[in-house]
Amino acid sequence: MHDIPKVLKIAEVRTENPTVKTYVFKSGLGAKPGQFVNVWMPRVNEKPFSVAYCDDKEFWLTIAAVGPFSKKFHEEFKVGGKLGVRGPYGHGYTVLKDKHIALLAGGYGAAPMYYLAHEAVKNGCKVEFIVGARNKDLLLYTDRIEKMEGVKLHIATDDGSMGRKGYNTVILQELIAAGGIDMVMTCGPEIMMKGAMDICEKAGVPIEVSIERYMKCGSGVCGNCCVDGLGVPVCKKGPVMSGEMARKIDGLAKWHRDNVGMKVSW
Amino acid sequence: MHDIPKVLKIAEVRTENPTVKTYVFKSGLGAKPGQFVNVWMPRVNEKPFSVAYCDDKEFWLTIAAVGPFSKKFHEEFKVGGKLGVRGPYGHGYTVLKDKHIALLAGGYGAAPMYYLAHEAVKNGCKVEFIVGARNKDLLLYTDRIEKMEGVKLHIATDDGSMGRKGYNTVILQELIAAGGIDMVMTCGPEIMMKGAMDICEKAGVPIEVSIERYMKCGSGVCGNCCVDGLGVPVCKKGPVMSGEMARKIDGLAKWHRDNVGMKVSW
Amino acid sequence: MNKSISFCGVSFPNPTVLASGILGVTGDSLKNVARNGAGGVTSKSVWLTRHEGHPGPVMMGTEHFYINAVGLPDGGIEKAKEELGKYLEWKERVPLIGNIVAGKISDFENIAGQMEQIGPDIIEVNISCPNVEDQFGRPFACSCPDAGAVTKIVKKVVKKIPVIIKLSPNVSNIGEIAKACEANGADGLTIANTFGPGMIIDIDTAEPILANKVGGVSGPGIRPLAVKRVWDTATAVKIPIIGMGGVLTGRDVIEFMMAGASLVGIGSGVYYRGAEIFSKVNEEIDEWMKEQGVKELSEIIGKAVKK
Amino acid sequence: MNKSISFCGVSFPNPTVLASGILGVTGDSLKNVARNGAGGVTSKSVWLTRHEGHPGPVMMGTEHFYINAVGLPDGGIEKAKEELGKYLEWKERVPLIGNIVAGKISDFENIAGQMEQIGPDIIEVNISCPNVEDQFGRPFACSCPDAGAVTKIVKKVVKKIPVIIKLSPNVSNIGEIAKACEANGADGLTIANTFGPGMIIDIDTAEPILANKVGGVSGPGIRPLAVKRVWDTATAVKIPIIGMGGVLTGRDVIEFMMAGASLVGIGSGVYYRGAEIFSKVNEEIDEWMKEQGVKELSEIIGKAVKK
Ligand SMILES: Cc1cc2nc3c(=O)[nH]c(=O)nc-3n(C[C@H](O)[C@H](O)[C@H](O)COP(=O)(O)OP(=O)(O)OC[C@H]3O[C@@H](n4cnc5c(N)ncnc54)[C@H](O)[C@@H]3O)c2cc1C
Ligand SMILES: Cc1cc2nc3c(=O)[nH]c(=O)nc-3n(C[C@H](O)[C@H](O)[C@H](O)COP(=O)(O)OP(=O)(O)OC[C@H]3O[C@@H](n4cnc5c(N)ncnc54)[C@H](O)[C@@H]3O)c2cc1C
Ligand SMILES: Cc1cc2nc3c(=O)[nH]c(=O)nc-3n(C[C@H](O)[C@H](O)[C@H](O)COP(=O)(O)O)c2cc1C
Ligand SMILES: Cc1cc2nc3c(=O)[nH]c(=O)nc-3n(C[C@H](O)[C@H](O)[C@H](O)COP(=O)(O)O)c2cc1C
Ligand code: FES
Ligand code: FES
Repeated sequence: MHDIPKVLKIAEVRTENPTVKTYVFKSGLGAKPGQFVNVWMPRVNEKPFSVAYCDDKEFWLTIAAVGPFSKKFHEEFKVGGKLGVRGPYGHGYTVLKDKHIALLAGGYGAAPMYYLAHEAVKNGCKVEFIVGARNKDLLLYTDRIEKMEGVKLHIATDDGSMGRKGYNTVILQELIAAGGIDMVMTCGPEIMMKGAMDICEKAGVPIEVSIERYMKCGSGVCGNCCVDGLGVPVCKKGPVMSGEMARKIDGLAKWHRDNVGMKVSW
Repeated sequence: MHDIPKVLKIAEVRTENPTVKTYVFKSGLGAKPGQFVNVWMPRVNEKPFSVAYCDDKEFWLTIAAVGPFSKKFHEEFKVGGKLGVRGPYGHGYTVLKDKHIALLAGGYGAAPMYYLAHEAVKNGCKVEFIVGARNKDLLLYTDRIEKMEGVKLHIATDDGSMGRKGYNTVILQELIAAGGIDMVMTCGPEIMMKGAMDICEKAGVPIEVSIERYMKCGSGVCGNCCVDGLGVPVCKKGPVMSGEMARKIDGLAKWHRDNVGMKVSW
Repeated sequence: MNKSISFCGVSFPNPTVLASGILGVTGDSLKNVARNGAGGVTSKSVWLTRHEGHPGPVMMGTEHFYINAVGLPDGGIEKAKEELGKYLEWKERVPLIGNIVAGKISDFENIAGQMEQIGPDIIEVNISCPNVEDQFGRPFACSCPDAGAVTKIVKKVVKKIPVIIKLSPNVSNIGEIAKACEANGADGLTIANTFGPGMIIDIDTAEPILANKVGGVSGPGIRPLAVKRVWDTATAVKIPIIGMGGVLTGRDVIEFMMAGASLVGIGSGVYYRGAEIFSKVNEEIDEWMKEQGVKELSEIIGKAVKK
Repeated sequence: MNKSISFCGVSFPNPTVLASGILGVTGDSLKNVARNGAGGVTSKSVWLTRHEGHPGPVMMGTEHFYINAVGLPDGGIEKAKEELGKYLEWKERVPLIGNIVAGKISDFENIAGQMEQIGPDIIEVNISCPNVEDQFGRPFACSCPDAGAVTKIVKKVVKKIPVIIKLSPNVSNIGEIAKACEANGADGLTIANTFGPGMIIDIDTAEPILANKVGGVSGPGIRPLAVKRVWDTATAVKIPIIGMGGVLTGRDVIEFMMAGASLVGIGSGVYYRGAEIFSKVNEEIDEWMKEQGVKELSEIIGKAVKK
């Protein structure tokens, strides 16, 4: 019971694409794939980010510059920069043993999926890694994934500038149809994850999704991240949950809630 | 870290002699011989008492009626009476294995010594148990000690109404002189324990004594039980300590301190 | 064994109540807490219009205390209508306490009236948040005239349901403040809001950790302070009390009740034991009642005070 | 690396100070604490004449808080002469703070004069004990005129050594009280005494556990409240501060210093980590200084406040 931020120094900054950077911290965290941390920029704000990789000695955060906090983060934090981290929080993905799994990633979702792939392969799994983006320049982590043994990379872009043209869920559907996929894990835009849930339900394949909501405490207290229908805080009962559970969320892939709890469309 | 009193019911009251009673509680305590508890009489006061016996299912306190608290205790507490107990506190006696030991008890000191004898015998020790009192009626625990296997009871009374006439330290001296005593443990009036320390020092036999001072917190905070010379609180660094350590106490067997820290002669 | 408590004429199945500001952001989140065994639930403080909270970090805990400066974020009364309305339609519901807040004394009239229309079982008036002092000055709960004035204005508009006032523990005269509320018609009191404010500093950056620098302190470390506030209030007024501050166990609930509380709020306890704390605490109360042969839990209210 | 701190012109080898009322009943008990690594020691509050404390229980702890109502037992100034005198003769001693207390403002003149003659390095005036209210009413530290008057009277007699005033955290205007002391000549302030009072109730007997019913609360649960009191004082006055309240670790000491304390008291910490807490905390400070490259500990005083 202790979640005061621990101040850490940034050991390395990697530019992933024009709007996404990965920050490396030389410190153990003990996070499972799918868990997240709260990142504190002193005098600015605190926001949740998924763990993109983690072992005994280091962990990574992959941050997309989308608004005031994340843009300021990109601007201000260089190597040696000090920031606070607390967590890890929430439930992670199930790491199966010796199975054939498909990972479906959209946007910065590729980062936690990379960590999951890493752990799954260590556990003897065969991994189909499906990444999607609007175009080639926005693809994330594909270089790293390509090099992984036991992992097959599948790419889809909306404009066809790399890999298959169209939604990455189409690739998922084909892989499942081909047979042999034991389980699907996905992280990315809710509408994509909802599509994957529908595919998996029809095919009778289990799926785990990561449900993001506006978070403050990260520990099931403030209630800001409670999803409708279930009523539970996803910082604690999620973010990763089964497709079955996610299906009980009212407004899934339709609305979320802002910092004061007002409904906002996705 | 928790020393809020636990409220217990008195399961049995045994009259030991006209001024001493033993109270039995049906509850484990996990105390070692020589440790003590703070006993709370709601709306009255709280005072320290040694554990006279203790196992998984019960423990005993043997209480001499000497002043306001202890007299009220004798008057008010019958079977079923509720009082608070916190502890055990302090260091207990060393429980040796397969040795020949002598226990020297004066006054209510016979009670914790009884518990020590019990544990020592379980550990294969041979026990010489020397009890002293002003007269036969004030002897304590002798019936119980007599029945213990592996324990030899020696009695001394000031008036010779039972056992040897004179101080019980004389018996200790003879036993040590006869040879074979590995260690001595004592509990009782400080002057008696001081006598035993002198005997043991000369004979080169190790000894443990129990140093009682006016106690309040029982946990090394209030400072009321700090002994002169050493400066340490005996509720924590004692009450049981080696003769060597006790020898460094200024005023040993000469003075103690009252509830406001003023020196008082023994 | 009966754990139900009648408070201001409203029947609660057990004495545990979700404290305001914890989990209760939406109708469904309130249902979730009720499903976990709470005897009653309190909404997050509702403003008339949208109110932004503070930037983060807004709250955190250690094993000893919880500290927060959320800054009372809320979507306003229209959102409350939808969310609390949804909760009130639910058949299995337990009593709902609608908590309201305002920056000016006169603003309480409007928000109170609108909250009454939503139809909670009780209205709780928050005049004691220590985390919006920069914006609104010392809480009304720190002055007898202010506390009395807010009570009066709310009681003027709210006619059909009981009104309770949530006081601040950060005063030296909580009994006097309580009397001022009672004299102006309060039906009950909530004792109390968070302590302080307090502050935690990160020593590696030399920065206060909460974005608001200071925050209200709750959790197990302040429980003896809160129990004493309830005792002081219970000896000052006759109206019933919801006690809270650092409750983690069934024994803690009973302690507050013996100090004079009829119901007992749980807030930070959710951090320490999850939303499941309500069912756990109720089991612990059951055990104690069985062990001590207590048949009617309501009989222990104020038992230590009356002696 | 240098941990020494100059406070009111007195040099302390490190910033940790034994708080008043813990262990320091006799000269030898003060030596024992100094041997354990304290940078300074404070005597238990000394009265002019013998003063009985409350019956027991007088204090106890849980993992989250410590509560006490010892009732300031003391043998009086004659005993202090002997005991503190014995400590002062000791060659290896660290600075001694002689803490004094009185029931009436005018009584402080006599006790202060006699304490000065004993010759401690600093006199600390306790006007903030929450555990003798039944006997003496609200502590002087709760009113600006009273706090100022005590300061003035003590400063009138004590000419050779610094005088610091120990304030109560149980006020809403600690900055104002601090200013009243400063204006009347106080050389420093101790922030602060225990919180509350608070109360713990045994639910099996329905009895408050402390014989005095209520007691001052200290220990780790109230640390954020104490840090804020130090911060508020540091922003109100220029005289130096001994901060205290819930310190258990070296990091806690640094937190208080960054909030504005020059020295940091440890009281209940002795319950949690033994008298050895002083050496342990000092090792932890050393580690942090090494890690962060801090050479001169005094440089961090008020670092978070000044930003
Ligand atoms: C469990 C979880 C894991 C996340 N992992 C990552 C990650 O690995 N990489 C990454 O780039 N982003 C991640 N995010 C999203 C990240 O928190 C937001 O992008 C960031 O907070 C945006 O803040 P801003 O001020 O830059 O943008 P804003 O303009 O304030 O917001 C942009 C978007 O981010 C959302 N957002 C803002 N604040 C929060 C908040 N406190 N909690 C949740 N969502 C918020 C908004 O609703 C909006 O959709 C994650 C979010 C959650 C809940
Ligand atoms: C570690 C320890 C173990 C003890 N074990 C036993 C025991 O097993 N049986 C037993 O009968 N007594 C025991 N005592 C002594 C017992 O605590 C006192 O006899 C009792 O407190 C007397 O209180 P009173 O009000 O009846 O008498 P009072 O008239 O108040 O005092 C009588 C004597 O008891 C001493 N005393 C009073 N209060 C305390 C106190 N708080 N702490 C220490 N001494 C005190 C006085 O100094 C005086 O010498 C023990 C004391 C200590 C310190
Ligand atoms: C995170 C958090 C948010 C809170 N928000 C509110 C609020 O909106 N309105 C209110 O009246 N009290 C609020 N409080 C105070 C609690 O309702 C409660 O009075 C206090 O925390 C003491 O109880 P506890 O120790 O059980 O948490 C909040 C407390 C916390 C910890
Ligand atoms: C058992 C105990 C006795 C105390 N006695 C005194 C006292 O005699 N005089 C005084 O000024 N403060 C006294 N205090 C207050 C402490 O000196 C200190 O201000 C307070 O406990 C906060 O610090 P802590 O959390 O480190 O204990 C006492 C505190 C405790 C716990
Ligand atoms: S972020 Fe606070 S409950 Fe989930
Ligand atoms: S009884 Fe308090 S220090 Fe020993």
